Amino acid sequence: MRYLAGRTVYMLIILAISSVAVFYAIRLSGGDATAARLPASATEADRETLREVLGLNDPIYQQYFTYMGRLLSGDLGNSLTNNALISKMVIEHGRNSIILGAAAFLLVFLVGVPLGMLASVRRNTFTDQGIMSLSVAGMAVPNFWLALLSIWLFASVLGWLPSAGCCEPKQLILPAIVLAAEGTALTVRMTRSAMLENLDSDWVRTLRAGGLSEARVIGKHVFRNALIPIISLAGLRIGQIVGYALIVEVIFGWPGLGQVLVNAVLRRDYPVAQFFSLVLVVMVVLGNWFADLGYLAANPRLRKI
Amino acid sequence: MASPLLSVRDLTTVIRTEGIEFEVVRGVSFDMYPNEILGLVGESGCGKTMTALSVMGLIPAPAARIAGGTVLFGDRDLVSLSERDMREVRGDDISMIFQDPLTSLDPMFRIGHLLTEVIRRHRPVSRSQAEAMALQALAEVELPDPETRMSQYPHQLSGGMRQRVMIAMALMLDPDILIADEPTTALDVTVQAQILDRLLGQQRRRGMSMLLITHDLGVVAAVADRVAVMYSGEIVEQAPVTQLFSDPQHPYTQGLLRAVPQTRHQRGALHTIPGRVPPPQFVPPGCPFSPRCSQALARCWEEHPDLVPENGRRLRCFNPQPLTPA
Amino acid sequence: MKENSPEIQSILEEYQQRKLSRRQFLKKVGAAGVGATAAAALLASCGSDEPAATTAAPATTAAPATTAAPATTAAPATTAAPETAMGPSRGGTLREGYNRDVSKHDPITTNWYDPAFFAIYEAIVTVSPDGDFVPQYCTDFSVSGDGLEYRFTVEDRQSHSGNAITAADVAEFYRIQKFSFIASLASPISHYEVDGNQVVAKMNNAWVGTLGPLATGYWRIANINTWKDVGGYDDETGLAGESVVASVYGTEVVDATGPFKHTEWVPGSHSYVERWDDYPGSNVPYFENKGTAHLDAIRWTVITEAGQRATQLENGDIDTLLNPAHQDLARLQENPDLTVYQHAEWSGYFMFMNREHFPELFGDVETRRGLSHAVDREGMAQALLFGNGAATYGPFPTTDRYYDPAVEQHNNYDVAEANRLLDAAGWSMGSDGVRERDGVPLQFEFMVENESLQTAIATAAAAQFSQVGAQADVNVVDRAVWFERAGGPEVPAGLFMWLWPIPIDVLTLFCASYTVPSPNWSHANEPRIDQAIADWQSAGTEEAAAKAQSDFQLAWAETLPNMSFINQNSTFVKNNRVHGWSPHVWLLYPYYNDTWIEA
Amino acid sequence: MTASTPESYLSEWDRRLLEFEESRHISVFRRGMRNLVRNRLLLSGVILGLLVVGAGVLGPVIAGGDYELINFSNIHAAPFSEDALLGTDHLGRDTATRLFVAIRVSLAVAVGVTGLALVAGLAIGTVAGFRGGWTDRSLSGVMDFIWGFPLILVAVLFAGGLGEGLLSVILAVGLVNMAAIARVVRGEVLSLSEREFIEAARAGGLSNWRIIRKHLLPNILAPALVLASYYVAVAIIAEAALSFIGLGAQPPLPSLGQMVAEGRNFLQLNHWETTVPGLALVAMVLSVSLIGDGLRDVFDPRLRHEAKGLES
Repeated sequence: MRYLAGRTVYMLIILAISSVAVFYAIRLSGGDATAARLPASATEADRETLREVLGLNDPIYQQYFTYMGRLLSGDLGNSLTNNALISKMVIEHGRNSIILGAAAFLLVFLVGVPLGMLASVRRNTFTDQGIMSLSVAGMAVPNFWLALLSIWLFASVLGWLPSAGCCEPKQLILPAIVLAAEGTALTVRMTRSAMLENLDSDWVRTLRAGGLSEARVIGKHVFRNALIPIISLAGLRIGQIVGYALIVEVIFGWPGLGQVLVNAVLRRDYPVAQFFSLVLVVMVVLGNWFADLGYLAANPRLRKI
Repeated sequence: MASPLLSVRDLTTVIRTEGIEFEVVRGVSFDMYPNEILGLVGESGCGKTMTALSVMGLIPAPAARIAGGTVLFGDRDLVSLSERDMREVRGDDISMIFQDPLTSLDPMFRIGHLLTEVIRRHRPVSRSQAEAMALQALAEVELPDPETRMSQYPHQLSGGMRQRVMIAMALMLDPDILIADEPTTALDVTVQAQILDRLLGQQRRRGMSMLLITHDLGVVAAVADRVAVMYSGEIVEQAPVTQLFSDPQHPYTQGLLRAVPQTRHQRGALHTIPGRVPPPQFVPPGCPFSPRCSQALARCWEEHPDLVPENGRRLRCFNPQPLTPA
Repeated sequence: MKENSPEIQSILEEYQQRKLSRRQFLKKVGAAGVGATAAAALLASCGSDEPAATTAAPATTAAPATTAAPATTAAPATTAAPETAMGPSRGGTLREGYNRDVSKHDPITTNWYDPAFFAIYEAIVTVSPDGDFVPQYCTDFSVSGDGLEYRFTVEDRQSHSGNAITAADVAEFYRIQKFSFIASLASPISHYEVDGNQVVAKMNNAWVGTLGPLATGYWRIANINTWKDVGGYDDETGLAGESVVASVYGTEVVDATGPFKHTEWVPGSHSYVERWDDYPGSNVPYFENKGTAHLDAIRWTVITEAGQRATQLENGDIDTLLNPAHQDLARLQENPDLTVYQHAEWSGYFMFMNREHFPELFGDVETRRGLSHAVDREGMAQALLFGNGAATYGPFPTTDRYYDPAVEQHNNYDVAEANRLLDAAGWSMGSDGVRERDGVPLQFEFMVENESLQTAIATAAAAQFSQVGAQADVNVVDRAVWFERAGGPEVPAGLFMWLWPIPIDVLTLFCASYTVPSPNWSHANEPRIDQAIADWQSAGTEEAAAKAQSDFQLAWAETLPNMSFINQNSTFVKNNRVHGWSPHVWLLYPYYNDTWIEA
Repeated sequence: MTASTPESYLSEWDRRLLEFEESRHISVFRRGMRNLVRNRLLLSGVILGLLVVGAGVLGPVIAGGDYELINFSNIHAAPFSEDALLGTDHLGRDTATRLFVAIRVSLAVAVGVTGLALVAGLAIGTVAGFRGGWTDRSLSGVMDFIWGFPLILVAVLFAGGLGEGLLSVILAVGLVNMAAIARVVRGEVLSLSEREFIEAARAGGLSNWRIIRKHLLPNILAPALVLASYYVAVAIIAEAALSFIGLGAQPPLPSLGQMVAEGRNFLQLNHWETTVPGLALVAMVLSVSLIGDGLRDVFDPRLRHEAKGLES
């Protein structure tokens, strides 16, 4: 429990630092925020007036406290580009991101873990080599390229799936697979090696000496042990998926947090960029936190009774 | 003498590494009788454990396989038994205790679960009946506070307690044969005697046949009825325990005995056997012990001696010499 | 195949000789008593070389300046619609693909407007396919003889919220609109007054351009009372006030008089409007459907990935599409299920050259002209736009009614002339292939926004500059960075793309001396240009307007305040199941009053 | 029968035994070479890597040509057409010429990023793991934080501060990879610190620096190198991804991600503009991954069975 409390405090500290870092990161990257709002025909005087109203001429630390003050009072503000309410955008785009992320996350583990188990059980056979070659290839193919190729093949050439858009199930297929590809490949390897490590352990021999079937030894005991590294990998996966989602969402026109964040950063739409990147950091940190929890729950050696 | 419970004949096990096959157990034969302890001794890497695992059908496939020989258990040849039938035998008719109790229990499950799972595998009993059996088995090996232990994880138990759990697991289904692979090596000296004591008590009480694998000649001398000495995958000498210790014939057996620290001879350097056990990939062509043997003849380097029976003893040596005091 | 009757046979021949369009063919055989299925079989028998439907919508070619109305022929989709016996059917959702993000649906504070404005809002007047101004919100309008007063008759209307809009509300809307960042495009309009049920625009001077801006998206009439309620307007801070900056008008709330109601709006994704069942009807004379809309709803999907727009139309994920990628156009034109409309777009790409901070580079006109002659604009239009656009030697796109082809004698592709001018300007070729003058190399940063076509244009231009010894280092930056740096002391040159249905209004902003440093990022200060702008804004007659615009174009082409490159066509594609969707050249987007989808 | 004496026989046997043993415990280098030959995937990784490096280093020299040169009359050409071996792009620029330069750019970035990340990551991870306490907690906190930060934000920050371009990409990716390497190194150091020989060294009163230099680093170096090979692959992909969204190499200087990005609008017209640089990217990453697996096979026997599945 102390471990858990420690992780929670740690998470909160990370979040606090993140809010500062994100704020400074986006401000320091330059760019005229008023360009997002004003048409090209706006004069310098127009721009200056807007900067004044938006508080962009204040010192950054002051802007930070103003911003955090509003944030903590529940006022997320609205987009500089188009006045959209950030609270509404987060719900709308967050939902889409969660759908895509969850689909990819499930794919990673529902495909990766069984394949990794299969490879480990069929160690050094053709099946194993086939799966592992695929996994090496899966890790070598950059997801943005995979995205383009899959759109080209499945949408343009074959016409089987929609190339982009949101949020019907068939529109989810390609982006989810692309987003999951690398993680799946990594999970296959991870699962296989965790399974093998445990398959070679002494206690497997004990179980076999007790007359237990291979299915039971592998499916229950070895798998349960292999699950520990897989669970801690899951936390990292969440972070990776959140990161990769930025590009995948843009290519597939999937209106998620990542797409909005990229656009907001490029346009220096500060309120949106700040809040959305905070949301992403929270997702990553929470992901790790949940993985810690899962790790704790799955590993009796860490439990105190 | 009664007919043997288990009869091993010409058992040969090979391992494949980096594309090359080599024998780790080479034509091993021995019999096991009820209510008897057979000691199997030898240096590390001489094939003792492999022999035991071959009998259990637990050699690590596909890297290893049994290349020949038979293991007759009653009228069944365990070598040619299907994996499914073999599973019925394992843990029920023949069980095994392993060397390292610290790593030999699945860390993710409670003790009770591990025990009942094996019981329910072999006996059509309910969960609570199985738990009662497990509890009794734990009590029989005198594990303190067995109820609590049942709900604990292996990492919460000491090494000695874990070995008792292993013993309970091996004995709870009343096997005919128990294979104990260095059951005390990994334990503290004070615990070793206790564990051995429990094990022996159980063996005598149940009238089991037990294969005790060890490199500790003191233990063998104390508990075994017969002793087989293995070197480089082969049995080089086998005799009743008193005969072997009083009159060892094989130079290797003699070397082993001389290497045991004698409390009587406190002074003087310990005796050692020069050289090392040859790796199984690289066994000398003649007698495998010849490179380390002080009394080797030219013939020993060229020819492989057979295991020759001779008044209750079996010996594999061209040039046996009486034991000379160190 | 059974023998066709002689009558059918002759129609078939006409069709094969391409005297008839596919549509006309179907109409004729239908009249001859052939059923739809049989007609389709006939068509199929004509072989694969059937004329593509797109022949009905030829690309607009450069219109001679003398013709007042351009020779553009938008597809006669509205007239063709009734050819089917069934007539317009009610219902359905039109799914339209759009190449930009959806804008905030507020005409006053948005920085661009998207097609939803044409469904949600009405402007006081609009433009007919012939290029004439016709009533839309007003029932009638007139200009006083001296050109100093425009009168628009407006009836009291209800808006989507059910609240009334009176003439006074319209005038108030215009009053506030004058504070918007785009209002200077109508600067000769002094103010608005109310006279009974008439809104009166009072002019500073007679100006023939008055109605132009009023027909665009920024002057589309919102219910100003609602606008003030949800956002408000502060007389002190104008449109940059905090209340306006945080306004939810155009995002959460929209209140106007168009046939569709703003329903859902998710930037980066889509916007969605539903039919307004209380729509009182349209005053636009060329609309066939004067009543409520046929469609239940319209959904605009943002498809920013250029390569995906055409695919989605081809796969049936959308029904209509604004601006497919140029490279996909040929394929779309070959698709018999689709109809393609192409007009010269009211847009163009130009390079600003910062004279104020880099006089050693761009201070003299010889250098600017030398660089300009190095650019193969025709080649650019062919390669980058796949011919779906045109070279621009002056500021205007070639379709504009005031386009003066005299600009074409300037800035033509002539490497020898380029070298000659640069030599004459004193730039001597350095050993590394870069020219030098007084120790200054002819080398400069060329800033471009992070967008694929703009980057390609800048890269192509830079590569051509290097042929005559000028090195332009392309620097791709975010839009925000572009605007932060443009016109500033660090950036010698940058590429900009403008889009506005009345070129003269917006182009003057980029070179007038009073818009330095933004958006006149070149810091151009040319008396000739200023004069032409002044002439245009006080042009009370068609002749004066034409003269002023010619002067402006020639002055731009000769003095090069900015260097124009190319302008692209705006392209519209629809699935043939969609009828009454007829974009025309004079407006950026189509209207949806007449649009219906075959069930 | 031979007449050799037992003694000579024994020494002869010992010699042969010793040789045999040596053959099993040969130097890491020789074992690596043996594995290289035996492990076909590792071998193909090395060959592929040599090809890629060759293309990047020698390609531009041999192929020559001006990667900026545009040609409006020969755009979107397919490979093997006219005089364009790998075709041309949307401006009529020669794909082969640009590809070689792009590979060189990718290699330079990968080397820069990994060098930076490895040196800094080793230093920070070692100090954190060795010192423990508050040093560890604060350093690990910072590393965790950097590592969890979305890369694109880091990249945009650097792009803003230093201008868009390769330097920003190298620093951004290097920083994130450094954090990742530091985390792993710290873990290794922590587990090593509990081992007897380090305890013994501490008990023996050796200076910290000496312990680190003599005992920790040699033991960490191998896993760190294996890790670094993995992060070379990460760096290549990250650079490509950032260039893909326009934060990397500035035109006309080509990079693989940028070439893929430029080609993506023309997939149906001439997919080679996307597939060729994409394949080059895959080849680079694949070679690095295969070499990384092979290295781990050599250096990290604990994980040998993982790579074994790929052995034939």
